[in-house]
Amino acid sequence: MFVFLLTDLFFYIIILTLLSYILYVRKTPDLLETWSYVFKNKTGALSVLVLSFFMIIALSDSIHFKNKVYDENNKKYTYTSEISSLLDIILLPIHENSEKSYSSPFSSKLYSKETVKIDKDIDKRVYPKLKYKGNHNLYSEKNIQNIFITIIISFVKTLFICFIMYLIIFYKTLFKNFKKITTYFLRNKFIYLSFFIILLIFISLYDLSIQYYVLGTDKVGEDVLYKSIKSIRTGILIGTLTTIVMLPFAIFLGIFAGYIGGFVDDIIQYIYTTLNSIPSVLLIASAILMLQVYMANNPIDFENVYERADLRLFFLCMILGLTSWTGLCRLLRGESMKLREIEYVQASQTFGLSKVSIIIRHIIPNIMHIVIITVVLDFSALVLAEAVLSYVNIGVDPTTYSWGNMINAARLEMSREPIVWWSLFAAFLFMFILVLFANLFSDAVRDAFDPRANKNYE
Amino acid sequence: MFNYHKYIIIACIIFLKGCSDKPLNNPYSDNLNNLKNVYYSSFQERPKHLDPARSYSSNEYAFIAQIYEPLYQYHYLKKPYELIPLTAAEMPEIIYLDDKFNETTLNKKIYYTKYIIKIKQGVLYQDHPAFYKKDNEYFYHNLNDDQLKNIDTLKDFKYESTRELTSDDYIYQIKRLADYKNHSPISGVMSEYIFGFDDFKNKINKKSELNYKKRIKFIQSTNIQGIEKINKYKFSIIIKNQYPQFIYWLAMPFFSPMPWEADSFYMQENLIKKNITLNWFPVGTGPFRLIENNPNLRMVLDYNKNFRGEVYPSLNDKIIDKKLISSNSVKAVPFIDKAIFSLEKEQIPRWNKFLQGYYDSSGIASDNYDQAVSLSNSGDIKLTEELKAKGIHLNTATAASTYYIGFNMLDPVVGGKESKARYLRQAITLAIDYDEYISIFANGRGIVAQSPIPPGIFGYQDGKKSYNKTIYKKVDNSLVKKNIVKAKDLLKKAGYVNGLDQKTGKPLVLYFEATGSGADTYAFLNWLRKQFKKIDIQLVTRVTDYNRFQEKMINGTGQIFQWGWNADYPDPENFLFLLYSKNGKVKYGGENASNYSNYEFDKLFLRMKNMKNTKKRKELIENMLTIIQNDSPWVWGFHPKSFSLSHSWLENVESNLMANNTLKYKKINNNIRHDKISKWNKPDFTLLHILFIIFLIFIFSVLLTIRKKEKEKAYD
Amino acid sequence: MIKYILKRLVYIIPILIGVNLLTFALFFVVNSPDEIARLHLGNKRVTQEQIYAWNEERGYNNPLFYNNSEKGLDAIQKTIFYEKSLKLFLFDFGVSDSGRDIKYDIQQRMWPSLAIALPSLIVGVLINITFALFFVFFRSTYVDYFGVIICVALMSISSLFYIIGGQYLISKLLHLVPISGYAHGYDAVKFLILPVIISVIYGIGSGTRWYRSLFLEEIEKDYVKTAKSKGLSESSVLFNHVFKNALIPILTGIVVILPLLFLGSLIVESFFGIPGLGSYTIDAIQSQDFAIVRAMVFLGTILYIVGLILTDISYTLVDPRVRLK
Amino acid sequence: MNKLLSVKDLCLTIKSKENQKVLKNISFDIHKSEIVSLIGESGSGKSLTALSIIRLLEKSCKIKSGKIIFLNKNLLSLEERDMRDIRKEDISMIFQEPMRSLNPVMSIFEQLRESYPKKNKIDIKKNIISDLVSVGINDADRVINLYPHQLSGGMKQRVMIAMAIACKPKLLIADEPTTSLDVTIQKQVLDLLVELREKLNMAILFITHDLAVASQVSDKIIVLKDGKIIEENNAKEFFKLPKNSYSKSLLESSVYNRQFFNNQFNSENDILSVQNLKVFYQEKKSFFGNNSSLLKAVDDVSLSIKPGMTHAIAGESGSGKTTIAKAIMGLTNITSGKIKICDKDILNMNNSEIRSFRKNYQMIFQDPFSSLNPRMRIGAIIKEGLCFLKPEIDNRTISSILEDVIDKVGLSIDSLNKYPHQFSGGQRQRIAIARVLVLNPKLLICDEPTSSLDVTVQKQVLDLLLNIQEKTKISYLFISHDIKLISNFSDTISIMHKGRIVEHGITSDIINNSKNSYTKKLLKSVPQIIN
Repeated sequence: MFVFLLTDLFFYIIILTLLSYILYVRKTPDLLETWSYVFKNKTGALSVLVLSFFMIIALSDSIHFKNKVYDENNKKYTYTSEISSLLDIILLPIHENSEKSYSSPFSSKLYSKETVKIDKDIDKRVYPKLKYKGNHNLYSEKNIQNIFITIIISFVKTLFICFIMYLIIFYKTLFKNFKKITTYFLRNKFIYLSFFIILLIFISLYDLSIQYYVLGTDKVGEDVLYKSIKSIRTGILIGTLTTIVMLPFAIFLGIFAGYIGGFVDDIIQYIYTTLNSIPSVLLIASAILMLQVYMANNPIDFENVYERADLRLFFLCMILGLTSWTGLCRLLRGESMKLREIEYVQASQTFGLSKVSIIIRHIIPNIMHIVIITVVLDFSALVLAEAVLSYVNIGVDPTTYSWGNMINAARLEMSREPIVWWSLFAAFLFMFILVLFANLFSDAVRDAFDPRANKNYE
Repeated sequence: MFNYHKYIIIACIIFLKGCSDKPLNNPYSDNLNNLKNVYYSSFQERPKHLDPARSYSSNEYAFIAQIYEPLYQYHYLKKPYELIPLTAAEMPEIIYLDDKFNETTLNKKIYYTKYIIKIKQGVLYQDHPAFYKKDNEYFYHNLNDDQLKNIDTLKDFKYESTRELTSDDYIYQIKRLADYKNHSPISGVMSEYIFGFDDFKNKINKKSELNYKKRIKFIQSTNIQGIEKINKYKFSIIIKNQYPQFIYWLAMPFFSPMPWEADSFYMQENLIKKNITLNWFPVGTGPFRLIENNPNLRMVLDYNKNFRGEVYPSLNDKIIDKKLISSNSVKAVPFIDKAIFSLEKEQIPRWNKFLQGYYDSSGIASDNYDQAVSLSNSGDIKLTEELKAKGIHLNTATAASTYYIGFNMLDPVVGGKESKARYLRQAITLAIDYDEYISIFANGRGIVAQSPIPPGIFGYQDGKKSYNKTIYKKVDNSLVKKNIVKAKDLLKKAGYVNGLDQKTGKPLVLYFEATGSGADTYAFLNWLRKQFKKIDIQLVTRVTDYNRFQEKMINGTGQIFQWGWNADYPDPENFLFLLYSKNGKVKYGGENASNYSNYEFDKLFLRMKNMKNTKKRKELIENMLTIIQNDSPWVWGFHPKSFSLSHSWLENVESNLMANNTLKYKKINNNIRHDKISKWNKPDFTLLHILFIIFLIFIFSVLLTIRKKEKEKAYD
Repeated sequence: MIKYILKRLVYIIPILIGVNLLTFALFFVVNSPDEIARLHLGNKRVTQEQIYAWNEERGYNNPLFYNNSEKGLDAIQKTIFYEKSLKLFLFDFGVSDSGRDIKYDIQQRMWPSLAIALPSLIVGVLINITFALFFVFFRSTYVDYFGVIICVALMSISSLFYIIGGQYLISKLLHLVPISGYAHGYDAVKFLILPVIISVIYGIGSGTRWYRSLFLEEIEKDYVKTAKSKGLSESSVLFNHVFKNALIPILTGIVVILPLLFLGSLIVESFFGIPGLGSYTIDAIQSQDFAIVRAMVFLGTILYIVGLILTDISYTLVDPRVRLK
Repeated sequence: MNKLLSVKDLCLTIKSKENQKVLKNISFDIHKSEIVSLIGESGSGKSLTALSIIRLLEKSCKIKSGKIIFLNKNLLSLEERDMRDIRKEDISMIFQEPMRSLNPVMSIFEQLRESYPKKNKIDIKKNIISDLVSVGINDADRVINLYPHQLSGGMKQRVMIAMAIACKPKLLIADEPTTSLDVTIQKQVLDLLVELREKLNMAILFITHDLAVASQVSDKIIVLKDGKIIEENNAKEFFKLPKNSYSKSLLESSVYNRQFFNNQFNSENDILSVQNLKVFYQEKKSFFGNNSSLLKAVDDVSLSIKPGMTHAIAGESGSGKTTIAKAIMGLTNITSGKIKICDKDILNMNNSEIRSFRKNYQMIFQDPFSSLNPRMRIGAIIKEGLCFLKPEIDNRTISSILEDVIDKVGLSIDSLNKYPHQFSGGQRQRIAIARVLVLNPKLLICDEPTSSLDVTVQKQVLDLLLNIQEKTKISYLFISHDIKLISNFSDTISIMHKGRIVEHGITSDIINNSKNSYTKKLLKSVPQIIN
């Protein structure tokens, strides 16, 4: 039975808008041209690829079901309030059972010694073996071999998958003009190669983490890799949902202020100056507190932990959105002021078009590039912000998987000796990859859309 | 090019000169060598109040217990804990009175108890401007602006003076407890006990309009019926009927002396503006005085030169006619001249600084534990090799406190007297594996609780012959927890089969109230959900901030919650009253957060309360425990063990969890400290060198390209 | 000029009022005074009368906006809004919920914050400019290309990693500086080194990129060609012409945040245990000390606006084209 | 006469345009103190040639082959530092846009000073002042302390020249030095250049698209067309009879001659009549509304147009021409005055009336690049007005209308669903015309419709306008700074200066014998081709 969490719905909306935008772009040549800049730029293309992989994961993690249990005496299945996502089901072999406590990456033993009774009254302190995974001694030949073999196998798998895809794409022209296809491949070998590599990484990670804890386990013995993968959704949601919240404010207020001007302009300026001048952390903090009161006062609305966490995440996005629309608003105001004077707008004024229709027909299409640039830029900033907020305890719900929470926990682990570095590392790695490629992407986009950006890399 | 070379080479030389071997990471402004006889430690959150009438938390006691001296103190070395006189000359003389205030005996009905307390003579307060008199006028008691001109903290007052401690000061303090303006947390409790405390409270509360001077006069002039000044060094307290534990209260900082001068000094408006208040600058008779109070950075205690001196106790001390005689009287405390406590909010720095030797002692956060100590099966604890090598000592003690998961007995599902709910509770009690909890979250720093009463307290169930029958069973005389199967059929009895309610067929969902602070919250809640999953119960955790949580407790809207209790004094009464129905949180706003009420239990409680620690009392307690263990309104959690590590140069470290005023016993061996610190903290410059080389490469690359550009031609 | 500044100062007032109302709403809608009282009286043995006393002491027992029990001006003045919000306009921050005088605390804690923020700003800007010039010098070569990518990489790391990593490496492994702590006077230096370094490194990525783009923008301009046609050398064109122009946005960019430096940085301060306004704010948030948070919000707002005004003024100073009316 | 500079088979490619050659075997000579004009339309590679002489090309431009011999040195094979000395002493350059080519944040003194050899401050100052005076800046000692933005366009260009001649160069490269200036200023600058040439006997490489200007100054003419030299000839002969066909067409199109006149003034009543129109601007009120000086953009202007006539408004930039147009179109608020179109006062119409009436008068804008929305298809752009002002028409007729209008302006049908950026400037202007033609208005206001176009294109556009007028008796209000053009294009004319009309009447009268002094000055300064 499907469950739709609030954020899920919004995330679907985002995906849909994304797709429709792509279709729109495909229809309009000039946009297509500008976007083609993004893909011409190697880093741009790569980042699009990686981000879409992340997106897919996030999406598969946003499709939720209720779990079933069998009820003997009523002889039928009933649904528990436990919720799991498509991703959980895919990754079931990785996370279904968890160890007692810490264990380091690829290790076969727990990280801390325990006392075991050898017999009646002799006991010894040893590193106990892991229950479920990594049942090899890491440093033995056998194990290295095993890892190697696993990777080889997944390499083959990847090849196979790619071949299938290839068949699907080119089944028409498969044998006719083989030459053409090969040349086509050679022309964009970079992108296809990187696609292959990414796929390989994913698959081999999956295969490995069935046998090992690739990134170790955390305090309660949960697979850190799984945690970090689950966190992707949170990160991406915060990055995207927030913009969804902020865009309407920014766009409409910005345009009205800029295009209509006068008194409206003064008011809107007043509003965003006021909002701007409050330190955002304080604003967010107090808003989160308010949220907690709300939840405390009517607990019935939040049947299970997921919905609670989800709602909190949602509100966090709302709040971030409400505090972050001012910057874009200011930009758009300036731009639409410029557009107001530009000649094609005046031309359509001479046709006596109403303000609204001018805004829709002329202004909005011509400020969209700014919107896109800002949205892409903000994305990475927001992902980073989440971590910091969680540090101040005003971030996402402590029960949500998020890199912020992982880092927060890792603060203690860092002071252990020998230190537990892997959760921090995992959080770092995933966050870094996502944000890095988001940034690279935003660069590419800016170069493509911003006339003033310098396109002359090497 | 050569001129560049010259500069670079010079730079290199200067740079390399800069490297040396003396420690650079000393976190104090003072130089290492003159850390003579100074004790270094840290505090995690800044104390809110240093007013003895008000402060009621261990992190505040850490300071004021060194400064203020109540009448009695706990013997530093003796276990079980035992009270000895501090400023009192001897243990109090106790007289039982009947309703006519005539002396009577124990076997008759007792209405009142009278404590006659005699204090030492010649005890002096620390030097303080409040005491300074100029031609019989208190010089600083009505400050004008030019007196205050360049006064920023207490040190800036030029003149100081002292005076002798008298019984008035104690009486005055007890009155302060009654004054609501001081927000004393125990004024409520005291009005139950001290005779006439309540009337005084009402009197003083009516006088809210008086300005502070008049107020002080008023307080001095009006008396509490039950309290009588006999002479300068002697006074008596009358408490309603009988309350043997009262003596413990007298050992708490609430009952330290407070000179009225201090009050009238600190009450001055223009001082309050400068944050100079009694709440921040204590005035005491103790071995130390607070000379720097910057709760944002550090607190500095300095030796109080007016301190009368005290001898270091030893185990073969005996109390001869109620006076403590120490075996050898040379060891005059305090040994250290100065103690510096630095604010340290974050885990990581605190632990690392301790390892680097910049803190003399440290509690262990559970996460440093693997590094610190290793647990052998027999439960006794040893230091790991590397710490032994550093010469670090470990001392452990079980705190007189307990952590538990409580069920709200008013809740329709888990609460109530009927058996259905009771079975459910028992099942949960079985399911939650506190051994695992301790090993994961407290890393073994604790022992699983059988009952509310922790070890070291009279009536503790050591698990040898008396133990919790509902949870444990004896298998060849070692305790074994009953297994999950048992729990499941308890659930069946309660009417739930694998997590589904038999009547409705709905899954059973329980709610846990958590306070979402700290990095561990997530891990803990996750663990807890697993525990409930074992018996197919779904647990919904509601995370809120602390005062939401409080609110829920008070309205009784919570269902399951985790809480803890630190003993005020080492007596079973102080734990069992947590389940006494008259302390119900919802009804009476007391401390019985699970709102448990059981007639039998209450009856026994009232009888047990006023008894001495006799065989009889033991039995009563046993019965009470069996009742609650059967009803199990709590999941009996664990009693935390407190570990503290201390460096080899710190001497006389004993763990005594009741005594707060232990700073005076500590002793520092400075030479060892100095050597070790400089050994442990040799700076390492390799990184800097590497960076420097990279920097050079940059420079050269630029220079080269400049030359290249100069030679450029136009052709492609 | 003066006239303009005065006008701007007048312009502050409506904004401050707005901010004031907003924060007031936020804070007194969220928690009722009783809860605050309970929080601050500690968690053992809190009775209702104590709560009442506490509220009375801090004037939280008054009604929010209008006091029916009083008459005349008191009806307005004996309200939480008047006591807690309007008084801010007179810089009367009042007493914190834990009973300390806020104004005094702010005065005390301002300077440590500044002691980190200012050096990190200055050093940061210098370093960024150097790197930016370096990349511009190698513009449209691979040095530049990879330089930019490295910048992006640096930008993509959360500040928390920098701090934790920095502490671990520099203080724990290399023993070069104290892990945390603070001292007044010159002793502060050794405590400030690490935080400053970290905040500088954190800034490098974005800063360098920004400055680089500024420089490149200027280099495209025509006057550069003119200067070259005069036969000036690359470097003198870069420094005498491009630099002068690029400096305008850089300077004004600095000026705008200059006042905000007093507020300090939340994370760094609380990690390094520096008693600045940053950690003050964090503590206030975590202990829900609304009095302090209100005060900080107000302060932040004022400083922000002052920053804006300073920016305008600085424009007139560095850019001959701009004249204020 | 001996050679100063000779360019030999210069070939140059641009990376961005997949390495196609943009200069193909350019070779020409410049002799001492000779003025050579490099003529060509935009994109013909004039500037590139110039820049490659002084070696200030963009990084993306690569010189493939060829030599540039200057005083028997090959500039192209010099090292950068030596080339710098050449720039310091022998070759200097002035650019098209004086506003942008001066450093905004440095005072005139600081900027000039750099182009002098290092001496002590005082006598540098002396030199500078003297040089400034010599380029016709009389209050030099005041000017040197000013910043560029405080100078007028002409002044700036003078400063640029002073900067260029500071080192007494042997060769001065002037890249469109007068294009952005008003005619009167242009004249002065040209004269100045010629004069300087005499004084310093330096050679000048003069780059322009305006034949007339070239004919004023140059000894030799070189015509460039997409990177090739198609004619090199001395000035006199060139203007007499150009050898090459392209240069011929250039010549013709630059002297625009109207095919026919229909000067019969029909006594119908005016299609447009403007009576004492006043448009004053207040500077933007700030939040608190401070009073500020008001700027009289249009001050008491009256004019009238008969049907089928073309009335022109001529004047220098900032004389308020465009403001009138905007006032009529209702794009700006009018302070006072009457505007009647077909005897209907459009100022006191209510919205709905004006909406239905708008189709009668329309406007073409100056810049075809900003007057079409880049995000809309041509079809949509043209349709916009139609759908809005004539909602009654159904789609089929609309599409047919579109097709014949697009054909009328001489574009192919398929261009209807292309996007603006796929067209050249001329084509865009045609589209702009089409956009208004579909409404077949009675009055069309053309605001500098051709000033941003190359001469040949300009010609085509004007022709188009004319034969439209022929077919549909439409009347134009034609606004331009180019009096030469107007004189041949309009029936009646009004000369504007500082927001007022200084003179108006029948074009031929005004051109041939004007009374007004300003008009005279204006006419005099218009460069004519001497032949």
